[in-house]
Amino acid sequence: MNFDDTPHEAAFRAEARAWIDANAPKHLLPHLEKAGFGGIELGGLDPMKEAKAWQKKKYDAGWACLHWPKEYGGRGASPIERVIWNQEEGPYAALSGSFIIGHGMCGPTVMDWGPEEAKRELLPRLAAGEDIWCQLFSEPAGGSDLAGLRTKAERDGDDWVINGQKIWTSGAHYSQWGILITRTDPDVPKHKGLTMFFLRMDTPGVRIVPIKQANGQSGFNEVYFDNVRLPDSQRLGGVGEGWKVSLTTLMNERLSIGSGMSAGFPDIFEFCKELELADGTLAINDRGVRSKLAEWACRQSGLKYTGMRAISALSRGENPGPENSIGKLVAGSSLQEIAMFALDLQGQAGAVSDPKLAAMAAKFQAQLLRSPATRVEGGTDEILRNIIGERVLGLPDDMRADKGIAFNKIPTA
Amino acid sequence: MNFDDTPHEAAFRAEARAWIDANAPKHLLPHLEKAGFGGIELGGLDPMKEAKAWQKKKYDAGWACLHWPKEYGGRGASPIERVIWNQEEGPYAALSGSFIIGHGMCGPTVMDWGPEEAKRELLPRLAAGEDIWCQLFSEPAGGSDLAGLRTKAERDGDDWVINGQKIWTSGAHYSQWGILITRTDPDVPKHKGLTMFFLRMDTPGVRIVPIKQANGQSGFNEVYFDNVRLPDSQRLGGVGEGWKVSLTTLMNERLSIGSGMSAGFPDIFEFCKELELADGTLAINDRGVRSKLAEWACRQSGLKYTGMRAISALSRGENPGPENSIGKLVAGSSLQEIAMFALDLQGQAGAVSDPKLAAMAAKFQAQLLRSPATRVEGGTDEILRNIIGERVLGLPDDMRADKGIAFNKIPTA
Amino acid sequence: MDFEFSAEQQQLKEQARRYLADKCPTTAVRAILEGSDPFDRALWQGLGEMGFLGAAIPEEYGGLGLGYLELCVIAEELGRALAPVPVSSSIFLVAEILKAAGSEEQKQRWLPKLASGEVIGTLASVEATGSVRPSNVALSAKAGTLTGAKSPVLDGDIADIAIVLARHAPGKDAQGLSLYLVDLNQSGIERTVLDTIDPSRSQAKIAFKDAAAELVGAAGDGWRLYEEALDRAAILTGFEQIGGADKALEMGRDYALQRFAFGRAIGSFQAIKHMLADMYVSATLARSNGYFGAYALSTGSADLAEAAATMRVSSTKAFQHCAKNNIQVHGGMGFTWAMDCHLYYRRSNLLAVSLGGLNEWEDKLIDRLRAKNAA
Amino acid sequence: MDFEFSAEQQQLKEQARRYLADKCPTTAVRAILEGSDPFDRALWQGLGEMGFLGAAIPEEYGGLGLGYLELCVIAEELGRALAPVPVSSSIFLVAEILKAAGSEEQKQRWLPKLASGEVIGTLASVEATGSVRPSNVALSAKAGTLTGAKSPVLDGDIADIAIVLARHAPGKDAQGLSLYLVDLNQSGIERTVLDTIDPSRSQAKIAFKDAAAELVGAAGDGWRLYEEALDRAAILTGFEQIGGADKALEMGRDYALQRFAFGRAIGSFQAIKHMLADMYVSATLARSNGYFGAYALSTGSADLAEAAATMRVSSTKAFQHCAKNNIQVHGGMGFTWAMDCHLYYRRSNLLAVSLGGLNEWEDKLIDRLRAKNAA
Repeated sequence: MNFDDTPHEAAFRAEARAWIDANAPKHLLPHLEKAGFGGIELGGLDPMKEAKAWQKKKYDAGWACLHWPKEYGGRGASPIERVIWNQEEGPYAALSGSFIIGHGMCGPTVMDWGPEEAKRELLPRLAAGEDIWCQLFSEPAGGSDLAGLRTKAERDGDDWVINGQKIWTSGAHYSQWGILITRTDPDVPKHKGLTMFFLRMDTPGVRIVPIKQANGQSGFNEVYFDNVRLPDSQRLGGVGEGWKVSLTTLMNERLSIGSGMSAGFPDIFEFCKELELADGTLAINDRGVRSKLAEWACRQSGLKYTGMRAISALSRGENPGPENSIGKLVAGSSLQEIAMFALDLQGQAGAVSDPKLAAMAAKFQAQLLRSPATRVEGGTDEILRNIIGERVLGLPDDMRADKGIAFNKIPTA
Repeated sequence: MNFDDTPHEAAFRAEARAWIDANAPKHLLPHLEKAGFGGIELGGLDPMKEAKAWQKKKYDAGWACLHWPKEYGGRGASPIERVIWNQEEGPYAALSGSFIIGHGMCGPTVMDWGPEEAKRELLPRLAAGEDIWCQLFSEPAGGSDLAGLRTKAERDGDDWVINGQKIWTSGAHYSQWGILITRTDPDVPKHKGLTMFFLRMDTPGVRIVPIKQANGQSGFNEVYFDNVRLPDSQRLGGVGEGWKVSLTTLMNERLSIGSGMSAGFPDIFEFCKELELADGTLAINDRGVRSKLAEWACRQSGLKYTGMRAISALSRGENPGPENSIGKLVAGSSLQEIAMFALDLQGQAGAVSDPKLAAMAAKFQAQLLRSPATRVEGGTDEILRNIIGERVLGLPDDMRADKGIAFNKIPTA
Repeated sequence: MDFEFSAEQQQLKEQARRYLADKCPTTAVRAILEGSDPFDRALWQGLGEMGFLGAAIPEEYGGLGLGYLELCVIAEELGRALAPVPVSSSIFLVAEILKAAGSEEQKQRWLPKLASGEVIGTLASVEATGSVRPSNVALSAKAGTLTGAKSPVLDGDIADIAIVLARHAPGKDAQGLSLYLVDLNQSGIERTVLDTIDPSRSQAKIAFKDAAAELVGAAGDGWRLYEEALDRAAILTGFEQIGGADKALEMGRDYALQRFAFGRAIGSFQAIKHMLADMYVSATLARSNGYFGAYALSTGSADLAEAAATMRVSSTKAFQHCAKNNIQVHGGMGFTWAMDCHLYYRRSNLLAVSLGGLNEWEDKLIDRLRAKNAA
Repeated sequence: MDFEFSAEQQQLKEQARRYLADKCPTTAVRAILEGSDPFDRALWQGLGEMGFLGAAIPEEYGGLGLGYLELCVIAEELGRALAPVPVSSSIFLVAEILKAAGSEEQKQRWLPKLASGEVIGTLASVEATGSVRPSNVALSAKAGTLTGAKSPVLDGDIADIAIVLARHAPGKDAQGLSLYLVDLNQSGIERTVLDTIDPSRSQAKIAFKDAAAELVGAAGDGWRLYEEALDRAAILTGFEQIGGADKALEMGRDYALQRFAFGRAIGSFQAIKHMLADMYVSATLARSNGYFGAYALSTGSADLAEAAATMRVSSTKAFQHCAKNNIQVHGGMGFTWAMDCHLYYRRSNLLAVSLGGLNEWEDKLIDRLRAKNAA
């Protein structure tokens, strides 16, 4: 039970630290440390340009996509080395937000299922930050029920013709490539008729429409497919094997979502140390406030040390246990509770969302409006509880109304 | 929007009040006002004897089972008159705990479904408190799934032969009569093969075994049926109509359970006014305590005024809305939360359950150990949420694994 | 006992609902949220013409001369419709304060115009983050003028008059506070519109520089009048919150019936069903507490202060709970700008602080229960 | 980094689990709960013989000379088994205080007997309802004797020695408090067994009348030593709670798999499935916080006080949550005396107050986070 590196880990950490110290864009640090909801702001510099520059630098020095094989642009590093790198990269990692989906989900999927030629051509460009990838999975009719998707791909000679609509595609508007799951056979049960592809986002017939979110921002898109024609060589995995292929993506998504998420305690703690309550005492000295702070503090540290237990498992060469699945579930509701509580303590001023006027630069007001999405994206609270119940605790599946039924016979209203 | 009686209601109230003032067992009042969890204690007097005496007195004067027709021992009173009576009877109603099931559920069921002769003979005795009735419904294998019951009744000439086991039968050990639901046909779907009976509890082959509850008390029983023989004249409703008959009972049960339940606020409020916290302040002045008290106060008053809305509907001659279904759901978890919180405030002394030593005569310690049952008996929290979701909000049923399947083909493991 | 609104009051409620369904669909709320107009002028005018604004204002001052119960049912429908108009500021607060403490001249001058909607009023009390308390009211009143600033002031950008909580005597105590009526259309006033979490109700900072002002009520009575006004407004706003909570619950229920996943309506999943059941529970508790609030308000009961705090806590939690979980029931769709869920979420969180936060009202509730208990 | 117990520690844990499965099935817990014996003597003796009691006591004082991490894994298994023995009093508190502050003579005299189980110790601090604080410690120490009473004292009826928090100097402050070691088998002691919510761990009132006592640690250090002892005990007790929470979760999970209703295992209903998922979440958070507690305890980290409070709050809530909802998963069966659910429910609520209530530890946690933050 210790927090020390093994000698090998210590050597790796020292190497990473030295390289970062010598090469990182230190002039951006003050901005990166303030990064919160709603992307990064770099004092007028173009975040995408800075992100690509940092990624390319890392790539050139062998520090990009550490866990990928070298022939695809990675370093062939161990999982624990990747964790150490992340710890050392620290705030600079905030630059890489646009690459997470490509590096974390699309890349591994292409690596497992793509044709060798495409892998050798595309993966290094992805690792280097030259291309950005997106993941075309969710559909209006299939949110939690991903396999209920309806975008269809029909065979036409050596090609496939795609028609339909995707939604919640993060970064589609700045991506060069995407991976796409489609229905190729509606006459078989829903998980069996799916097929996966990869495609350039500027393929004719692809149309990208940003979604304005409830908080006014637009990080997601709708993507429409109107007779989009793809060669069969852009297929990932076999025809009808799309669900199996998508599990590679989703497994990698679950590994990244929620791990290391903050439950939001440090901000509310900071705020309560400053705010004076009605009776003139500081909020931090008020027992009503303290009781809530204590709960959030325990969730924050509980998530932190849960993450460390997972890292330790990696360090021992084991797979992390299922504990990490709790991250987003705990963090999502905590962030929302904290935002509401912080506004409450601010009284009528709590409604003001101007960062120049509101406490903590209106961080809590932004959090109030953003946190509902956290409880939904990448798996709703309810889906996560199902996953914990079924995969961790071994409870039986829900009863399925769609089990073994041809997709086009499943009730939809 | 007012709390005033109509002139007719006022006259009825005055009459009831005058009669109670002249006839109630006032010497028991100090004991009755302290009645809480675990039945009543009357300073050495026999509670059952006192209860029967009070009930007989009411019966003789026409104040028993007010809403029953006069020919069956009631008063033919309106629902609002019944409510007014209950308000006026006040603490004396605590004497009548043993009659609630008979008067509230068994009586109405027999009245709707029993043979006329039995009704004229048995119901007045029930109203007068001469007989006590119990309800033989729950079974080990069917808790929330009441219709999953297995106690079987087989036809033998003019008789029925009963074998099986009931559980959670409140008051079986002091009851003279019971109503019993059985399975008479296991080859049809579960709701269709049930038949209801009434029987004397001293019928040969009936064996009553008290259940020791988690809090050490025994208000409930297991009842075993070993070749118990009943004449067909003791059937309630048609063969195979038992589910329909039982709905009369359950509807009456739901009307009585939860309405007027206390969420437990007055006790914790009282306690917090006296208790000194670590920093020397009274608990009631502590904001952490206040925030919790405020929540419970709102639940308490919310339930109270929800009850008044229901009474108003009765007063207008309408059926109360579905609001009352929230009573037990809200009260059950509140009682448990309050008990835990009260122990917490007591610190290490919170574990002591001796009424002579513990704060508030160990009321919270008793509540801690009793409240888990409140969340289960007469419908678990989960069943109540299903009822609210389906019957109040109109949401679809859960998917049913047992729908349309012969009872003996339903999976049981 | 008749613990229910009368048939006439329910008819009025129906009438208000129909009127608002016609004149204030969510597209109208959205127009204010997204556009540059600070409020819906046509709706405001209509509400005045229909007599809804003046329901509880005596006929002699241009109102309908109905009572608080009528105003409660109207408030519920305004809340349900998220009406983007300054009713709470102008009617629940300013008209109420003038009714309670205004001079005969002030009433005659302003109440008819408030009732018709010709004049918009607002209450300006906040100067700092956190709860408003005597010690943090510094805006100073001297020789019939006010100097200082209030922020945020709900509807402060559109109001014609404000009642201002100001300090006429130096110090930090409540005795030094009075209420003043200020015509905001004068040169000593500067207003700055503020960004808020719910732009369907606009807010502003108002700076006063030697602005002419006249006393409302007696000097030194400001804090008491302010607190009493908050109690009445808590009940009326509570009905807005109940209306909003009910609508959010209905939206969630309707979506759960209509949206299919895994081959079945999502409302058949217990996770969703029970979430909606819990929303129903909190909405029902709030409504029942609200009925007692309405009763207390309409009868001037001694329990008014307790009823107000109970309802405030209960209805604030219920609306926040229902609005928040309505988004969750809707899943990703609930988080789009295009769906109306966020309108209710925004409003629920605005109303949760608009008369001071829950923590303040929890405190008041316990103080009041204790005072009653001691009495 | 290796934020996990070592293979050897996990073997020790397995060994303790097997031992307790054999010697302390729930029938043994029930025998104490229902019978007249105040604790399980045979088990106690066995734990001593196995070296479990003395795991963290140095070899020179008769222990195994392992460390806190070993004691943590043993504590977890004791909690899982609901062992009806005075480990927390005798080992987590008394042996720990003697290790930290006892004189060489006191250590030599008592630690070997505590390690073997020959002597049972307890800590006597409580005199009033509510939190223990310097101002409500009145039991007086004069000229080597104690006079006054402590109640409740966990294991006070069976203990041979007690460490008593007593006042050697008049007043209300912490400086007037010292710790004293008292042999309870002397004439100046009177004990009364108390009824409690969890009779599987007995408690007593102890009255002292001119009872001979010797100082532990320096005079005036009593309060500091007491608070430090509570911190260490909070981590060790926290492992008991984690063990209990895990077992309650497992019981609920197993029942949900095995019990059928409506033709399907009840664990396939989301209401039950999600309840169990939430139990898993709280148990996991508590375990992870517990690992940090174990790390801090074993390294004597500067974060020990923070880690102790974090774990106390987290593990108390987790065990209460899991034990409470385990009953709910079991439905009516969960409320029978015959099922074991109530044993865990009782113990969870006993442990929740046995070192002072959550409200006290929440306070400590925030104080400590703030101190660290300020440093």
